[in-house]
Amino acid sequence: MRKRTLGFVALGAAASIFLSACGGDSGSGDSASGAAFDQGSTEIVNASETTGGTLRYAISSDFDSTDPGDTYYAFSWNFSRYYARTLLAFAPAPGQESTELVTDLAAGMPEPNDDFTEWTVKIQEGLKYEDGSAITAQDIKYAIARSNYNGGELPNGPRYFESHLDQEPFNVYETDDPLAAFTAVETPDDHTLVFHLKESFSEFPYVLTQPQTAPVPVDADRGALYKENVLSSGPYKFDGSYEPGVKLDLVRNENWDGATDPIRTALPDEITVEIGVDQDEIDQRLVNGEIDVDLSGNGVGPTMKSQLITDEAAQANLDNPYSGALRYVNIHTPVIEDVACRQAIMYAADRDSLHRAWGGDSGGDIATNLLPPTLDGSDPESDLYPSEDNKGDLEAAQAKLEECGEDDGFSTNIAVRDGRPNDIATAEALQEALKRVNIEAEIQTFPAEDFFAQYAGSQDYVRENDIGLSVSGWGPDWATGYGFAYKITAGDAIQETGNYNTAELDDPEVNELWEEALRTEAPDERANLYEQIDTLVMEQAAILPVVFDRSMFYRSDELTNVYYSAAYMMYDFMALGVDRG
Amino acid sequence: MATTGPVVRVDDLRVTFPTMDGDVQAVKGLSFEVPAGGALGIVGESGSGKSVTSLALMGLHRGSRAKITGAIEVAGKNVVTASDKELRRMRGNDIAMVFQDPMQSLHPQYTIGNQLVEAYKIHNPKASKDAALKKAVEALDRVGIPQPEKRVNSYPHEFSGGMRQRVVIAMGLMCDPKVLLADEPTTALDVTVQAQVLDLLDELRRDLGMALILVSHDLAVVAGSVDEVVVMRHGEAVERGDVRTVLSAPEHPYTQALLAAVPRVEVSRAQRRAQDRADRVAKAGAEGGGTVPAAFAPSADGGRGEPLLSVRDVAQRFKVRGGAWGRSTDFWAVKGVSFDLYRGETLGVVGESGSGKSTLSRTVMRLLEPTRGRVVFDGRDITHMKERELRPLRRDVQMVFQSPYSSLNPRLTVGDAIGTALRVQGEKDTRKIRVRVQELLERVGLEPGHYNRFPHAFSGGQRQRIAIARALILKPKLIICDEPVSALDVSTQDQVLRLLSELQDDFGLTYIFVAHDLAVVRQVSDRVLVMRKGEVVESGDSDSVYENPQSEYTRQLLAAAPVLDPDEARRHRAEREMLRAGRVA
Amino acid sequence: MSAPSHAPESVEQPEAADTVTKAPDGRGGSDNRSLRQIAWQRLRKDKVAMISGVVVVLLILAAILAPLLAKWFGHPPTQYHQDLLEPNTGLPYKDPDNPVPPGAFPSSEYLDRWGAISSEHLLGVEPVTGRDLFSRILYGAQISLLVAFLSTLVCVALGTVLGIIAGYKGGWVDTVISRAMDIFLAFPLLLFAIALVGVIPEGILGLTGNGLRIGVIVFIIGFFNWPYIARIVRGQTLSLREREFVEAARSLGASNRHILFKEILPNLVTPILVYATLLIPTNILFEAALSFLGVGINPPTPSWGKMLSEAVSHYSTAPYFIIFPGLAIFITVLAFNLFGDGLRDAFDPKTSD
Amino acid sequence: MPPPLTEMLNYILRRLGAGLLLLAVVTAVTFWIFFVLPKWAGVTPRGMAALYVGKAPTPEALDATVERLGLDQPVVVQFFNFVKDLIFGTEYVFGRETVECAAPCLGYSFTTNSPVLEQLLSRLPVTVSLALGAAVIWLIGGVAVGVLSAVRKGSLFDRLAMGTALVGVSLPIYFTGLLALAFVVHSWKLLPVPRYVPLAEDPGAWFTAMILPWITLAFLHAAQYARQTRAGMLEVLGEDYIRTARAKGLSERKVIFKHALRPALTPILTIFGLDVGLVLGGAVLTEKVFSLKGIGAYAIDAIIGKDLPVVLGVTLLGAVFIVICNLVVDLLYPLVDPRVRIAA
Repeated sequence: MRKRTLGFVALGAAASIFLSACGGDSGSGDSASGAAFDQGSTEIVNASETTGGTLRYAISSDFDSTDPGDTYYAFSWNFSRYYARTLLAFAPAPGQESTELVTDLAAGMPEPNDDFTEWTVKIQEGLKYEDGSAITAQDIKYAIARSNYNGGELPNGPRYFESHLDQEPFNVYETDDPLAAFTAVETPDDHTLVFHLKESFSEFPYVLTQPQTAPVPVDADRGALYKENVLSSGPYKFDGSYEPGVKLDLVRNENWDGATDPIRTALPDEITVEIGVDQDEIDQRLVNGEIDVDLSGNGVGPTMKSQLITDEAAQANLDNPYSGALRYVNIHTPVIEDVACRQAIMYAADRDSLHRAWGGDSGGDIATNLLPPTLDGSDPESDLYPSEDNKGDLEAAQAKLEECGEDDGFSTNIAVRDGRPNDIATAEALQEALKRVNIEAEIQTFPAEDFFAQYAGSQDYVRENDIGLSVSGWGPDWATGYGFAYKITAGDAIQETGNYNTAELDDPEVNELWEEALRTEAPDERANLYEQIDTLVMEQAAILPVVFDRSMFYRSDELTNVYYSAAYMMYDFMALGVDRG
Repeated sequence: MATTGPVVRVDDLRVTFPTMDGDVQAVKGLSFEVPAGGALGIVGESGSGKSVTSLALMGLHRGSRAKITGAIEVAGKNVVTASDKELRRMRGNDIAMVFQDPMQSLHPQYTIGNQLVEAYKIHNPKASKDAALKKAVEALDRVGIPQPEKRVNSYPHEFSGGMRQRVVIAMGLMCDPKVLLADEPTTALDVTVQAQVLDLLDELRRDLGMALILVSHDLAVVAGSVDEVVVMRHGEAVERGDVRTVLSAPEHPYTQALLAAVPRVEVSRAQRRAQDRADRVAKAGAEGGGTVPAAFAPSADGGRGEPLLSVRDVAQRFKVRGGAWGRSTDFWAVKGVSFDLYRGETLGVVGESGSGKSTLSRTVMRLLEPTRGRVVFDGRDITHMKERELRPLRRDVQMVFQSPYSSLNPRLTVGDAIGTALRVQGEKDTRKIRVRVQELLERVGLEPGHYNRFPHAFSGGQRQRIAIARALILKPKLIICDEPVSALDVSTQDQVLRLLSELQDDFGLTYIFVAHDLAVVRQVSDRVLVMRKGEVVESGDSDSVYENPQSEYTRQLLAAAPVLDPDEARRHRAEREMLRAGRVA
Repeated sequence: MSAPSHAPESVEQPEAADTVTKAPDGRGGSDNRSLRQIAWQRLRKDKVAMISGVVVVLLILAAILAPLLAKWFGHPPTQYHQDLLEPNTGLPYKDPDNPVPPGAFPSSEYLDRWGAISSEHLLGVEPVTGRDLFSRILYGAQISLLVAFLSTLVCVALGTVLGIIAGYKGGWVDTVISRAMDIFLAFPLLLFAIALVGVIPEGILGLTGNGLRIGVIVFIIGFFNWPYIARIVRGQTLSLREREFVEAARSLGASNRHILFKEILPNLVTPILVYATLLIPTNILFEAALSFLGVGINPPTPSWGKMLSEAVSHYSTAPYFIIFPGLAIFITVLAFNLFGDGLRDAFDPKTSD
Repeated sequence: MPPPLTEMLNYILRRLGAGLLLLAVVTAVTFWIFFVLPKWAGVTPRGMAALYVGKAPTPEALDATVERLGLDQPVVVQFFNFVKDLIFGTEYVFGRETVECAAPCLGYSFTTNSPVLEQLLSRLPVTVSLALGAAVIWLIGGVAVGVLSAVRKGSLFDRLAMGTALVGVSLPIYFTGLLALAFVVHSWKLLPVPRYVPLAEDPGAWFTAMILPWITLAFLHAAQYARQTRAGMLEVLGEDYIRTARAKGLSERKVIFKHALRPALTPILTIFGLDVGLVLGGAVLTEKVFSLKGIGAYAIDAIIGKDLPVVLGVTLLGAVFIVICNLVVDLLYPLVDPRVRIAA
C-alpha cells in the first residue's frame, strides 16, 4: 500500500493553532475564479498557461527519502516527478481518467510475450540529465537494481521488482559490475529494456510507473547519501541547499526538453518546500495565502476542517474527493477463530456512529465492502450485513453469537495507533456498539511508528496479548483491485512482523482467485475476479469496512491548473502553477 | 564644641506595638538628657525597652507599625516629626549607631573600605573618592586596625569579632557625629576584647568631645564608661542619676536586687556559698515547714578518695575541609589537658572563645572520641569505648547546654523531653515516668502542670531549668554545664546558679562548669582551669588563682573583667593602658 | 505563670529579641498551644489560603465520589449521546428537536457553539462522540489527582529518606547522594517519559492497561524528581544535626535511629508538607503534557490532559470543549499553589503576627 | 585576595570530573532505556529493525538493517562503540562511498541517514536563541515582580503579582502557547507568523519571530523566580546589615537595590544556571507548539521514531549544557559572594 502519511499525527495532531477564534472571517472570502464546492475533484480549476513565480509547499512530517529509488509515500511519488522522470506514468487528467497509463521516458507502451513473463520497452532518444549527459537504458536498469537489491542500504521503497523479476538475490554495492550481475533485465542497446519475470504478471506496466524506474548513472550513485542531491532528469533540479527535515528548494533544469514530456507543464520558475511545520500552522497559512499547497496530500487537519465545513463563504475553495483509501477494522482470525463470532461483530457494529467518528459525509462514505468506488470491480451497493439506518442488527448478531457458542458474549482487545484521533474515535465507537451484545472490548493504544512492526502487525504479539481487533487504513499502490487488496487479503502476503494482512486471512479460494487475476490480460475480466474476491472476504468477516474516506483540500485562489488525480489520490503536482495576479 | 543645650533630649517618650492580642507598650513615658560630650548609660534586662528606645533615637521605627509619641531631639532636630529626608541627613551625621552582633552588622559582600566610603559620601556627596578613602583609612587607624591601608580592601569575614566591631565604630565616626549610640556593643565579645572596645569608646569620647549613649544589660560594663545612668524596667526609668550614687546607694528595690544578683570577681566561692545557704534557710523558715536540707554535703576537700574523673593528656583534632582535592588541614582544638575531679566538687573551666573549653567538655563526656590521651570515669577507662558499651555509662554523666532556644526540641512537650531520658534507658511504664518527671519539674522550680506544654511557651530561664531537670532525671554522678547561664539576664542567671548549688547540696552532685565570665566561674567553682588556645595556662583552687594569678594571661583576664565600682573600673582601665603601652613601646 | 514562692523571681519576661518589627513578647508563658495550633490560627486568618484549602478539599471529594456524582447528575462518562449532534460537523444542535432543515447548509445559526448545556448535561456534550462533559471532567479528576498524589508521594518518600541520610550521615555518603542529585536533575524527564511508556511490557509487576500506564507515569515522575525535595531535606537535616537538643539526646544514650525518627523527623514534617502541596500542581501539569504528547492514559478513560489535547482541535468551533477542562486544570493547580503558599507562611516562624 | 590560582584550577578540575561522570551516567541510562528495556519487553532485533525499514519489509531487508545498525550486538559492545566513536571518530560506508565522521562523532540518524552532529548544530541556534531570550525575560520579569512584592509585602500589588505569576505556573504551556498564537498572530495580526530567522541575517525579523515564544516560555518560569526572589528579599531585609545601612542614612531605594538585592539574588544564581542548562537542552513543548525547528522538536520526533543515535546525541548535548552551566555558576559564585571563596 502506498504508505499514507495520514497527516503526520504521530505527535499531537490535535495540537492545532487556529483561525480567528471568535467566528471571525474565514480569511480569503469567496474564490475569485467562481469555482464551486468540490469542483477540483472532477475538473481542472483555474486552467492557465502563465509561467513564472514560486510554488510554495509545506509539510508537517518529512520525506521518507528524496531519493526516487528509496521512497514509498504517495506524496513523495507525486513530488519526485519534478526531478525524476519514470518509464511510464498516469494520464495528467482529473478524476477517473488519471488511472490510464501513458508513456514518459518510454517511446511506446511495453509489449508482453504471450504468457506475460517477458516485457520489452523502448525509451526516447536524446533525453538529457541536468548536467547535459545522455539518459541511457543502462541508467534505468541500474536504478531498478539499486532500489531493489541494495542489502538494506535503501530500505524504504516497495519490492515489486524483486518479487516479480527472475533474478538471484545480489547486492549492488558489493559487486564491482552491478549491471552484469543484474541478468533479469537486458539492455540490447542504449534505448531498449527487456524484463524477464518469474511468472506471468498482467499488471506489470503499472509497476513501471514507480519512481524506482527513474534513471541513475552508476558513478553518480552515493548510496544513502544520494538523496542529498539527486541528478535530475525532470524539469526542476536541486538548488544544492537541501536541509533534511528543514527545507528543500528546486530550480529550473535547462537541460529538460518540454517536447519529450507530455505530462509536466513546469509552469512555476521555482519550488520551495518547508518541512516539519505543525499541521494546523500549515492549514492556517494555506487559508491566509502564505503557502500554496500542503505537500502531505492528506488535506486539512481536523481543526481547520471542522472550521471550514461550517463556513459557507469558504465552500467554493474546498475539494472533497475520495482519498482512495479504505478505513477498516481487522478482525484477527487466529484470535477469533470461529467465522460466526466474527460475523456477529460485523452485525453488531454501529456503522452510523463509526461514520461520525470520521466526520460524517465530508469525512467519507459508509463502506459496506472491500474495494473503494474508484477501482473497477468495486460494487458500493453490496452489503452482506445490512441493518436499519446502519445502527447494527443486534438480533442477527446475537444469533451469530449463539451459533459460535458465545451466547453471553466474550471479551477481547482493540489495538489502535496513538496520536490518530479518528482511529481512536473509531475504536471508542466500536467499543460502545459491541457493548450492546456484551462483547467487552478494551482499547489499547500503541506508538504509531511500531504499530505494524511490533504490535498489531506481529503475529506472536497478537496471539500473546489476545488482540482481537485492530484499527487500520489502506490505500492502493496503483488504482486496480490487485494494487489495492492483494497485500491485505492474500494468504502469502502474511508475514511474521510488519504484516499488512493483519487479519491473517488465508482463504484458499481467495488465494486461487488472486493467481488467476495475475494471468488474465483483459482488465474487465480481472475486475470481475476482484469483485468475487471482495464478496468472499466479506463472507469471511476478516475485515469490517468503516468508510471510504474523503480528504478535504483547501484550494488557494492563486493556484492554477488544479485538479485531483485518482492515481496519486491528491492534486497532480506536475500541473500546478501560480498566478499572483 | 559649642556646648549649647543638651545634644540629646528625650521627653515623655512612649512607643506602642499593635499585635494579634492587642497593643503592647514597650516604652511608657521615658525622659532623659545627654549634655554635649557627656556619657549616659541605659541599663535594663531584656524586655525592659532599652533597645526600642535606642532605635527610636535613630528614628529606625519608621516603616514599622510602631506608634511613637513624646519628643526626641537630637542635635536640635526633633526626630519624631522630622521628614524622612531630614531624618536621613541626621543619621550617621549627627548621631551614629553601633550594634550588638559585629558578625552580622557589616555587609558580607562589600569590602569594608567600600562600606566606609559609602558612609562618608552619603553626607558629603561632592567629596572625591580618594578623599573619602583617605578619611576611611584614617578612621580605621584611629580605631586601632593594624595596616589600615592594606586591610581597607578586605572583606568583613576576614576580620575577628573584635576587629569588626572596631570597623563598625570607624564607620560611625566617618562624619564626626555629635553623639555615638552603642546598643550592647560588647555583649557578643570576649572579656579581653570587650575591655579594649570600651577603652576605645572612652578614648574617642575624650579626644573628639563626642557624647556617648551606652546601652547594656550588664551594670559592670556601664559602670566604667559613663557619667550618668538610667535603669529601665518594663519600659519605665525606675532610677536615674550619677553612676557612682546609683551603684553605691541605689534607692529603687529593683536596682538593689539587680546589684545583689551581679556576681563579683572579688567574692570567693566559700563566702558566696555560705550566704546562699543562709538565704535558703531563712526562706525555708519564713515559709514554715519546708524541708531544711539535713546537712550540707561534706565540704569539697573532705576525704579525697578515688577521683570520680581523671583526665590525662587529652587532645582533640578536627579535620578542616578546605584544601583542593579533599586535602584537609588539621586543627588541634585541645592540645594535651590533664586534671582530676573528685565527688561533690565543682571544677570551673574558664577561657575565651576558641580556647577549646567546650571541646574539652564534650571529649570528656565522650560525645567526641579523643585523638590522644586517656579518660577514666569512676574507675573505668572510657577513652575508646564503643558507643554500645557507653550507653549504660551515659546515665552517670549529663550535660546542660548554653542556648535555651536550641537545647529543647521545639516539637516535643516538656514532659516528653525530660521523659525520653528514662524511656531511652529502658523504662517502659509511662505512668511512672510521668510521676518522676513532675517531681523533678517541681524540684527545679516549675509547676507539674507544665508537663504537656511546649518549649516556645517558656522564658530562657525556665527552659534552662527544664534542661537541668532533664540532666537530673537519670541521677547522674557528674553534670557538665557548658556556659549554662551566659545567655540569661543577670537576675535569671542568679536564680539558676542558686538552683545549681542547691542541687549540689541536696544530691551531692559533681559539676564541671565551663564559662567565659570570670565572676560567674569564681562564684561556683572550688577549683579552676584557665584555658587558652587549647592548653591549660593555669590551674588551682579558685581563691589562689583569683587572688594571685601566676600566668600573664590570667592577669590580663582579671584586669579586663568589668567591675561594678566606677573608680575601681577606671583604675583597671589605667592599668590596661599601662600594660598595652608596655607592650607597644 | 508565677514561680513557686521559695525561689523569688522577678516576673519572668520571656526574652524576645528587641528587633524593630517585633514587639517584646508581652504574653507570659501562659499559652500552651503547640506550634501546629499557632500555625492553624495564622492559617485561619489568611483568607486566600482558606478559600484555596476549601477548593482543594472539594476537588478531592469530587474525584473520590465521581461515580456517584456522575450517576446522580449526568451520565456514565463513556456513554454516547450522538442524537444531539449534527452528523457531519459533530457539533451539537441548538435545538435537538428540530435540527437543521434538510438541504440547508449546517451553518452556525443552527449549531450551538456552547455544547448544548442543559439541565440534562450540565457542561454540555463532547463534539463527535456526544459524551457528557461533566461526568468526563469528574472522572478526569480521578486520574489527574491520582497520578499527581501518587507521584508526589513517591517523590517525597524517596527524597526525604535520601535527604535525611545524606544530611545526617555526612562524609562520603553525602557526596555520593549529592552527586546522584546532580545526575538526576540533568535528565530530560519529558523525553524519557515518552520513551519509557512505549517500551514497558504489558503485565509487568501484574499491572496491565491503564494501571500500567499510571504506574509508569508515577514511577517516572517519582523516580526522576526526588532531588528537588532531597536537597531541601538535606539542608534542614544538616542544620538540625548541629542543634543542641540532638547532642543532648545523644548524651542521653539515644541511638541514631531514635535521634533520626524522634528528634529530627518531626521537625522536617512541615517543610516537607509545604513542599508537597507545591509539587502536586507541577505533577498534574506533567500528566497533562504527557497526554498532549499522545503518551498518557488509554482511551476511553478521560484525564484532563487528554481531554485538553483532544479539545484543542475544536477550539474555534466548540470553545466550551476546551474551556471547561482547561478551567479544571487551572483551578486545581492554582488552589494547590495558593494553599501551599498559605501553609508555608503559616508555619514560617519568622512571619510576625 | 582571590585564592591562589592552583586552588581555583583544582576546583575547576574537580567540577569537570563530576561533569564527565554525569555525562557517562546519562548516556548509560539512555542506552539502557532504548536497548536493554526493549529486550526485556521481548522485542527481537528484527522487531527493532522493522522500525527503520519502509513498509512491508522482506525478512532479508530486516536482517540487513539489523546488521548495518548493529542492533544484534550486546549492549555493552554498542555502548563501547558509541563512546569510541565519540572520542576517536570513525568511518561510515554509504553504498560505495566511505565517509569520515570527525572526532565528536555522534553517528548517522537511523531514519534520515544524515549526520547527527551536523543536524544538532544546525538546529542549535534556534534553541539557544529561544532559551536565552526566554531566560533573560523570566529572570528580569521574575526578579522585578519578586522585589516589588517583597517591598510591598501584603499589599494588593503583592497579591496580584504573585497571582499572575501563579497563572503562568498553573497553565500547561501548549495551552498558553496555542492561545497566544491564535489571538496575537492570527486574529489580531500583531506579530508575523513565528518563523526562525538567524540573528545575523536580520535581527529585526529574528526578534519579531521569537518574541512570542520567549514570552510564553518565560511566563512558565517567571512564577518560580518571582516567588524565590520574594522569599530571598524578605529574609535579607530582616538582616542586621540592612539596619546598619539604614542607620548610615541611606535612602530606602539604595538600601533595597544596593544592599538587599545582591545577597537576595545570590541563591537564585544556582537555580538560574540549572534552568538555563535544562532549557538549552531543548524546550520540547514550546518548540512543538510554535513549529520552531529546535533541538526539542528534533528530540521529540527522534524519540517517537526511536531514532537512537539522534536521541543519544540530544540527551548528551542536554547533559553537556547542564555541566557547562553548573560550572559557570560555580565559577561566578565566589565573585558574587566572597564568603564562599575560602570554602571553595
